[in-house]
This record gives sequence, C-alpha cells and structure tokens, in this order.
Amino acid sequence: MSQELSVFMQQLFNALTISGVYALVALGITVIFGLTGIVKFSIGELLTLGAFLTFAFWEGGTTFFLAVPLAAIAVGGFSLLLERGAFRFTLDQPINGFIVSLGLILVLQNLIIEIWGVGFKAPIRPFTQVWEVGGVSMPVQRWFVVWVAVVIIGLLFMVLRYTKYGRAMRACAEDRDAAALMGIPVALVIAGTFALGGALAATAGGLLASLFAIQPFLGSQYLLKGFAVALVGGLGNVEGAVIAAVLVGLTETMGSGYLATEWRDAYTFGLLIAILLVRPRGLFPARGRLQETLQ
Amino acid sequence: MVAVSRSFAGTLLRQYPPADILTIRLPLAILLALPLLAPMLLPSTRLLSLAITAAIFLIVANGLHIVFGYTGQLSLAHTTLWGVGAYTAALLAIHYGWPTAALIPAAGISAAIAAVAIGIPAFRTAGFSFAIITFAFAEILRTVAINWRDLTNGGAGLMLRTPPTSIGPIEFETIRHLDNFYYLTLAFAYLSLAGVFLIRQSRLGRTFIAIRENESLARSLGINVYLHKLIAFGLSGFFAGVAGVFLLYNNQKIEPGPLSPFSAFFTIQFLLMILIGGRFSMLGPTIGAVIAVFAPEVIRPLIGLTPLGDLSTARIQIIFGSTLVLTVLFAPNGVAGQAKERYGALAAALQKFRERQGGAAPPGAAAGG
Amino acid sequence: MIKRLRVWWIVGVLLTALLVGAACTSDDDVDDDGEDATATSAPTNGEAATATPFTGTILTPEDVLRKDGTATKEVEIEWGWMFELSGPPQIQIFATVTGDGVLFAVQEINDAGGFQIGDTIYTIKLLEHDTESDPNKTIGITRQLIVDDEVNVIWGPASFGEAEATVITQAEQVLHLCACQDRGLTSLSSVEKAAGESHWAFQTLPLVSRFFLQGALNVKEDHPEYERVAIICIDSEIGRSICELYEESYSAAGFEIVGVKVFPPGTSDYTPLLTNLKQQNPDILLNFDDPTAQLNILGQALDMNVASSYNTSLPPDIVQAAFGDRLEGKEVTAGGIPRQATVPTSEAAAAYFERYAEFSGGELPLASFVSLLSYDFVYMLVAAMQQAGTVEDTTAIADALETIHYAGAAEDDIYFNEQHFSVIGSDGCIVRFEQPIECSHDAPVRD
Amino acid sequence: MLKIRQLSSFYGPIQALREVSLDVDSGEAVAVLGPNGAGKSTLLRTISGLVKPRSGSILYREHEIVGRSTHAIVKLGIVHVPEGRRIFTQMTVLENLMMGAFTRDNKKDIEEHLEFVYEFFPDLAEKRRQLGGELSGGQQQMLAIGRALMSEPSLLLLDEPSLGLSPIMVEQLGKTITAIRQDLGMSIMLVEQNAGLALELTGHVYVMQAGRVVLSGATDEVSIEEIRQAYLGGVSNS
Repeated sequence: MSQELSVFMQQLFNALTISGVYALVALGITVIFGLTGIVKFSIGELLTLGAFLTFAFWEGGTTFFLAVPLAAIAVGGFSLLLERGAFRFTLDQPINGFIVSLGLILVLQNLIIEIWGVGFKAPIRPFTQVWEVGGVSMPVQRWFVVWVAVVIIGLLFMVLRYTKYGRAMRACAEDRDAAALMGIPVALVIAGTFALGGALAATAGGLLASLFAIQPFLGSQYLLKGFAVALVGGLGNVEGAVIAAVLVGLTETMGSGYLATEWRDAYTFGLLIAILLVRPRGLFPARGRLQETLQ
Repeated sequence: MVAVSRSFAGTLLRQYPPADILTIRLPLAILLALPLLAPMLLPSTRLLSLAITAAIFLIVANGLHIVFGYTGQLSLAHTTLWGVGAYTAALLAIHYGWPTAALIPAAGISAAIAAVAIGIPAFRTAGFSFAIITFAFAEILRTVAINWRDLTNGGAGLMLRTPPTSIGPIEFETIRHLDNFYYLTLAFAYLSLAGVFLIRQSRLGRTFIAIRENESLARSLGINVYLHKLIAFGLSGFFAGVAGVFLLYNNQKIEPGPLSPFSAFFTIQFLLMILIGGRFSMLGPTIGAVIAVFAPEVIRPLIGLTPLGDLSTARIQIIFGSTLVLTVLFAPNGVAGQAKERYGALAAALQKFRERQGGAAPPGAAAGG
Repeated sequence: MIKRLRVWWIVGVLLTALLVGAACTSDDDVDDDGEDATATSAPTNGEAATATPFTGTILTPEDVLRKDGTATKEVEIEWGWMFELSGPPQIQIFATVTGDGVLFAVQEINDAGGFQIGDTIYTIKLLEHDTESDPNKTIGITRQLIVDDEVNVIWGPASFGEAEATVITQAEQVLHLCACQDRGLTSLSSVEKAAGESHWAFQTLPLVSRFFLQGALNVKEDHPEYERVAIICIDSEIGRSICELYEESYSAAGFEIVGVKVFPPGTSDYTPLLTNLKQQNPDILLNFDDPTAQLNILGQALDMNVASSYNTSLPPDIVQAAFGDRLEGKEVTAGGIPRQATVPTSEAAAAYFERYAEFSGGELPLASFVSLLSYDFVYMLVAAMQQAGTVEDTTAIADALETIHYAGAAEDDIYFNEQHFSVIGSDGCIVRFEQPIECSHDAPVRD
Repeated sequence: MLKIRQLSSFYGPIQALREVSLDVDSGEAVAVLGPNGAGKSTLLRTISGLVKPRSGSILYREHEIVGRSTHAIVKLGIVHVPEGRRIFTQMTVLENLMMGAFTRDNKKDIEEHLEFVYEFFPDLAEKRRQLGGELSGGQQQMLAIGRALMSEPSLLLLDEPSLGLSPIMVEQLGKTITAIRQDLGMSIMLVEQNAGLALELTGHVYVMQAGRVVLSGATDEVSIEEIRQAYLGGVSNS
C-alpha cells in the first residue's frame, strides 16, 4: 500500500470508531424526540453517568463486558424515573421538556462531581493489542467499540421493525393519539423509550470509558455532536441518524486529518448549516404528526 | 384598534387605567424607579459593580426577549451577538479612537447586521433546526474569534488601549466615576425596557406575537413571516450589540474564552434568566437578570444561617438546577407570570370589594404586558 | 459545556500533588527517598545551573522580621485578598492553597510582632473576599478594595477575572501579586501594550514554559540520536504559546520541528492528528495540556506508535499506572512541574509543610505545595517595603521588589525577572517499562 | 350499552361539551350531527379517553369509564376511528392491521381476524405489503375501519368517515357500515357532516350545537327540516 493510501485507510478507521459513538448518542436523542418532540439535552449527562458507572463497576471488580450493560441498565432505569418524575408533565409543551433537560444538565453534572469529584479516570482497556495491517494501526479495543455499536444499532433496527413493542413505538412516533386508539399504552411506551434513550447514551459512555480518559464534563461535547447528527439525519429518523453519524464522523476526521485542525468544529458545523439549509428537516426527515407540528 | 402610541406614558396609561393606580401603576413605578437610588442604597462598590452587571445583562436579556419571548424563536447565538458588539466597539476604539457616542450605535448596528446575516439562512428553518443552526453559527464565530488572530488577537482578546472616559461633559471612567458609569448603563437598561415595551405595543410587536402563537395563521393573514422574524432577530442583535459596549467598558477587555459572551455558559444562562423571569411577560427578562445577578448574594448568606451551612458550589448548582426544573413544571410562566396571576387575583378581589361597596367598578382590571 | 477550565495545566500540577501526597502518607519508604533526594539534589542543582548565580545579598525571613528596638509607633495596614473560594472545584482547590500561603505568612509575620520600617512597627490585616470564580464579582471586589478600602496591595485571584482585575490595579498603581497562570499571556502583556507598562503587577507562579529549554537540553544530552520533534497543543492562548515556546526551546537545543498541530478544546479523539504527525516520522512527540487530554494523546500515540519518546507533564506514576506494558520499548519523559511538587527538596520546604499542616488543623490540604508559591512572596513584599522605606509608595515598592533576592521555602534564591515573573526550578522525570522512575531536580532557568 | 350523562369537556380553554347526555343501545347505530365546532369530535375523544372530561359520567356496560386511560377503554371494546383516518402512513397495510390487534395476544386469533378483515376488504389483502401512505383516500378509510375491526370491538366510534371520499366511495362506505352493524352485530356511533348518509345508516340521531345536544330522536321521527333548523340556530333550546 502506498503511504497516502495507508494514511487514508487509517483516517477511515479513525472515523469509523467515532461515528459509532456518535450514532449511539444520536439514536438516544432521536428516539426520544421522535416520540415526544422533546430534545433531551441532558442525555449528554446520562452518557457521562454511564461512563462513570461503568468505571465504578469495573473498579469494584466487575469485568468491563458486564460493567457496560450494568451501567446501561442503571442509567436506563434512572432515565425512566426522570420521565415519570418530570418529562411526562411536559408532553404537551415539548419546549418545556427541553428546558427541563437544561436544568437537569446542571443537576446531573454537579451530582457526578459530588460523587466522583472533578478529576479524570484513566481509560479501561480490556484489549491492549494493536493490529497492524498495511501500515494501518488498529487497536483491537476500537474494533470492539465499532462492533458493539454495529450490533446495538442492528438490534435496535430489528426490535423496531419486527417486535410488537417496536411497532408500537413507531406507531406512537407517527401518531400518538391514533396509537392510543389501537390500545397501545402510550405513556408506558414513552417511558420505555426514555429508558431506551438513556441506556443507549450510557452504552456510548461505557464504550468511551474504554477508549478515552473520562471526566465529568465529557457529556457536553458528545451531546452537541450527537444532536448535530440527529438533526442532519432528520430528528426522529433512526436510519438517518446512523448515516448522518458516519457523515459527521468522516467530516470531522478528514477535516482534522487533511486540513487545519483548529477549524475542525467549523467544518462540522459548516456542514450542518449547509445540509439544514438545503434540507431544513434533515437528510431523511421523519414523518409524523408531531414532526409536522414542531418543525 | 388602538393606534400606536406616541408617548411611553400614554401607552402606560392605556395599559394601566387610572383606576388601578394604587394596585398596579404606583407599585410598578416605585419598583422601576428603585434602581435610580442604587448608588445611595447599596452599601459597597462591589454591589454597585454587580448592579452594573445586572443592567448590562438586562439589556442583553431584553434583546433576547424580542426574538425568543415575542417571536418564539429559540436563538442560541444571542450572546455571541453580544460579543460581536463588544469586539466591534473594541476594534473601533483601539484602532480608530472612536468616541463612546459613536461606538454605541456602531456596535448595535454591527451586531444587528451579524444577526440578519445569520438570520437570512437560519430562518429558512424553524424550531430546533433554527436553534441548532444559530448555535452552529455561534460556534463558528467563536472559532473565528480564537483563530483570526490578526484581527482579534486570538484567545488573549482585545484590551482597551485608552478607556473612553466621557460622553460630552459626563465623566464615566469606571473606577473613579463608577456612579456615572452606573447611571449611563442604567439609562440604556431603561431604554431597552422602553424599547421592548414600545415594540410590544406597536403593530410590529403584535405581528411578532401572532407569529409566535400561530405561524401558519399569521402567514395566511398575509404577514411576511420570514421578514418579520428577520426584523425581530435584527432588533435583538441591536440590543445585544449595545450591551457589548458596556461589557467592554466594564471589563475593559473582550475575549472568546470560557466565561465570555462566546461561551455556551452564557447562552444557557440567558435562556434561564428569561424563563425564570417569565418568557411571556415584558418584565420577565428584567426580573430574571436581577435574580440571576443578586440571588446568589442573598441565598448564600441565608443558606449559611441554616443547618445546611456552607454548601459546596456543586450542591448550590444542584439546588439551582432543581429549582429551574420545578419552575418549569409548576410555574411555566416564570416569576412575572406568577406575580401577574397573583396580582390579577388581588385586583379582581379588590374590584369585587368595590362592587360590593356599590361603586361603579371600572372594567379591565387585569395587568397586561 | 458550562465549566471549561481556562488553565488546563493546573489540574496536572494538582494531581501530581494529590498523588505525591497519597504516596507520602501511605508509604514510609518514600519519606526516606525524599530525604535522599534532598541530599543528592544539591550538587545536581549546582551543576545544572547554567547562568552565573546571584552574588548580592539574598534576604532571609530573619532579615525581614528583624527589629532594632527603636520603633515608637504601631500601625495596622490593610491588604486586599481575593480568591476563588467557590466555583469550579479545580480552581477552588488551587486558589484556596494559594490564598492559604498568603494567610499563613501574614499570620506568621503578625505573630512575630509585625515588621519594622523606620520608627514604626506594622502589622497586616487582610480584607478577605471570595470571588466565586466570577469575573464580574472579581471586578466588583477589586473596585471596592481600591475605592472603598483604599488598599495598596491586592493578592489574588488565581485564574478567573485576573486579567480584568489587573487592568484596574495597574491603572490605579496598586501592587497586585497573583498566581495568575496566564497573566503573562493575557493581561500582563496586554496591559503592557495598552498602558505602556504594568509596573505594579507581579506573577508569583512560575511560568511552566520557562522549564522547556532546560528540558530540551537534557533530552539532547541523553539522546543525541533524536532529531525530529512533533508538537501537539490545545487551541487556546496558553496552548498556542506553549507550542511556540516548545518550538523555540527545541530548535535552540538543536532539534528539527517536523510538525505542529493545534486541536480545539474538548477533543478526545486525537487519532486524525496523530496519523498526520506520524507521517513526518518524529523521534519525539511533545504535548503539554490538561491531564485528560495528555492521557488520551499519550495513549493513542502509543497505540499508533507515533514516535520513540514522548514528553508530557503527567505525573510519572500516573503514566506508569495507566500504560503499563504498553510502555515497552518507549520512553516517556515528564517535566515542567515546580520543584516542590514531588517531594520537599529543602529543609525549609519540609519545615513549611509541617507548619502548614499544623496551621490547617493537622492535615495538609490537597496540592499544598502551591501555597509555597505565594507564601514566600509575602515576605518578599515586606522586604521590598522595608527597602523602599514605605508601605504606601507603590512605585518605590515595586522598584525594590524588582531587585530583591530572597531565600525562601520554595527555593533558596527567589526573585522576579524583568517581566515580573517569579523564577523557580522544576522536576524532570523519565518513565520506562519495568524500570524505576528517575527524577532529577532542575535548577531555575536564569535570565 | 353506553350511557353518557351530563358530560362536560374542555378543549384547551374552550368548553366543547356542555352537559351532554346520550345513549347507545346494544346493536344500535346512532348518528351525531352538527356543524363544525359543535363538539362532536370532542364527544368521541372524551368517550375514548383522549380527552379527560371536566364532569359527568360515561357508563359502558355498567362500567364507569371516565378516568380510564385510552388503552384500557380499547380493551373494554370501544374503538374509535378518528377523523382523517389517522392510519400509520410509514407502516405497511399489514403492519397497520397488526397495530389494530395490539390488545390481542393469541396469534391464531389474530390470524383469523386478519383473514376476516381481508375478506371484508379485498382491496387491503391485495395491498398488504404497501405503505399505508400510498393508498387512496377510500382505501385508507377502509384500512382505518379494518384496523379498528382487528380488535373485535363491541362499540365502534366513527368520526367523519365520508370526509373527502368520492360519491362512489361514500356509497361503498355506507354498505360497509351497514354490514358491520348487521353482520357483526356491533354498535356504531357515527359522527357525520353528511346528514343524508347518517340518517340512512342509523336508527337514532342526536344533533349538537355549541357543545349541547339540541335535538334527539329516532331517525324516522325526525325530519330533515328540524335538523336543519337545529344546525342553523339551536337557539330555541339554549
């Protein structure tokens, strides 16, 4: 392989890992938005919480492979409680839900600081090997993260398409009232979706804890990127979020790989503006009554 | 249709009929006049400095109120426009020695132009797409402020070479003539308040509200929604730009750092101010700005007296965040909204009392705004 | 999103202290090592000093506190004291110990009966304020101290609002001593540019970048075969300045700079940049940022095998713990930490920490070495007042402060250089796979 | 079967139902007529639990259903086909029908119902793999009704089913509704603007005006003229 090609392949691999994480966060945002019209900004903090819980479980002796699902379940449950305690009162006014999530950012971020302090935690590395193929360095840990993301996304698609709960979710997303008239317990589905969104974000956080050092302000960066991804893909559209995640991951990686690095965020947000100007509701707009009234 | 009023007082009179002078006009007037006495009432320069900060915040918040409160558009670029105003003023003052009297309109206009420039593409979208596009522009502007080093001096920011010291005969150098600087800032705070009031009373303001309430209805009535959103955004930018001059004078520098107008911190902070104050009330942003600046001054010592003792900042933030969540859940119209409800109830009770006394009750006792 | 720290490296310094603190309290052997280090550091110190040492009088605490019994008056003077006692916890810890150093020194001076100038004995009262890490509040406090309280001296803050405060103090010719980390990069230089001078501002925290040249020379000496250097820095004023100083220092030491990359704050994935830098085949990768970024950069660079040697400001034991066998065949150098940050290198420092522990109720606070970086300067300021013969004429005091050399707890010869930065030595350490961490104490870089 | 007494509901700040009382007997078809904004849709939405009433009672087979959630009411056997069809446009015809069977768990049972609905609406069988959004208006209406039949309700609430349909489709709809009542023995509550169609299909008629029932009677006893009068004024009763 020529050097240029191997560098390019290396950058592609770099982009792949980060896209997987963005996709998980964006899916968390997008499923909740699709159902409720609430943009849950505090999902960034749920990601941080997932990362720290994973670390705490791991530190307590649990293996990393069990720590991540445990953290995801815990955060999913916590997210469910938040829905029951706060978000369900804002379903008529999604903007209020958005504001509640802003307030929760403060609460959760400082809660994490109270519990774990402001310091960082070094990454957990279950796999330390690095594969070298044609000049491309591929840490096994990164492959692991990519595959976990792919499997989770695949599972999510299967659940949405082929299970009763998945169909109910899609029905609620498209038309909440009509879904209720089918006998679907809409409130339960919404609560379940909050749990799912939280669990997805926490999984992303757990995976991040194996790649990078984590600190209590971790969530905000991923939230903003995840939100950008969800918007580019079309808020509420699950397939769109995955494609957009790859697009944003590539832009960011290639932008900082081949152009001036310090302008990286400008590339990403420039792309976002350009796409939203051409397609104001994202590349693959979700179609439902909620989306029509909100956007 | 009530014609657009030519005088502030006239509008005020129409808004609050004379019969309600005791229940609404007088307390409101006292409340609004109170800041004039601040230099006499506040015991220290430190608190007067905070009052200046509150006045600056108030101008910024009133600007955001036009686009967020009136038109209902969630702009996440507003504080960046504040920074644009400050940078414009700093550049003009440092490189061309412009006097204050010229800096204020120049900063306002440049921020308004920036707002319109962002608005032209951004208003092709709505809702969260609009919010995130404005946020994207804000991030890009921040990146520019950090990296266009020839113009902005990078992360170090711009510092005033010779702080402007007077408008005409009035000295307002910020340490020896802090009272004057306070009154100058306060004057513009009042102007901004009058500004949002007059806009609200005007046909333009009613159009904004119509757009907020029902955009498609407004469109079907022949209103050019896009143009009016642009106007609202431009106006809000003007307010922010003017406030930028005062920020620059107060801090004597402007930089794109983590606690500057370019930070997401302030973006959220100002949204919270408006929400806590009341996003459907004219006085909401004012109340919110005053609360945001002075509440910690009151709360910290108070908590210190309780068994809770000295709370860590993290815990205070947890309390603050929870309060916000509870406010949204239980009082979505903020402090002003709550006050108005209570006041409305009080006024109604008074009216009933008068009716029972046999007096001819005047109609329309509810406070508007 | 909300609290992004302005000065990343403080955290690194803090963590060093944290870990060293933990090591010292948990392991008795380390204490012995510490004494050894003290014993062996003296010659190293002498050899490494590149410039001629100061030959004039170096003042001591005894000189400052000496009284000749001729005093007839007693006067209490007031100084301003404002630090970030609340706000982002990282800054808070750092600011608290910095402020403590001042409190401790003032208390000592007062307990010793004050200091004498002519026929007057002066004692000091500190007007204490919490800035809450809010620049607006810092501005307000500064104005109050100058206008209402009419102080001539202000200590603090540590980071937030220091530039804003400096503008005011310099316009009002008030002596302003702070540990403001980026003062040299923002306010001091800007004030200098703006007002022609900033004569009354002094920086008590040594500029980390001053250690770079010594570091570069050390590396060249140990590894003459290394030639190509790549640098990676955060896109902030500090980061860019560190990049520039790295470039200058390593070029001066005879290295070739093959790549410089600047990344936006909040980055966690550095692989795109590292891929790019790896193409240049660097021997050494330099990075100096907040610990999270350094850990990520170092980890990813080790994965990708970017260079043979890596330089970081991460505490050596963190490096060893975090990377373990991934260090095989690699060498990580750590440096840029003030000398007292690892173990006390002088008796005075050891004694200081003992007294400080007593002062703060038995236990040393986190990062307590930072308090040394303000403690000594209180004595220096008093010495300057004595030399100028006044507690009021700030210009005369500042003139005197520029010339004084002082044997303090942090260093046996502390002074302010031309730019009013304090000059203090540093530690440099090397981490290799399955080998003990080697540290040497570098002398201060003389101007 | 369904006894509504003194029902009052609000639509936002506006009172949409003012003490409405109404009965539907088992196996009966009832029409609710009235101009736009008379509160007909709110009435159906209140019955199906989408709108919580301010006061009043709804007894269904002696159960009080006020305060129950929509999905519980569906389980009791009341299914509401909302105005404008509201089929799931992003789902296939089959998936739409499966949504209708959400309350059922027995797979065999569901299969049987599916076969039955396909027999009833052969068009749907043909297009079972197509997205709901790709169907014509008439087919969508059939899908909406077929979807409702999947849960085998005992009371079917139909809101403006003829809206936007061609005269031929309206005629077919009429046949379908008659068949549902006669062949399947379901009770039907039909809200319509098309008074002619409604009167043709039902045995009892209620006319609403401004949230109140202003006229009620057996279809064959009420004259078109009376209904028109009630539509326009309704003043006499207010």
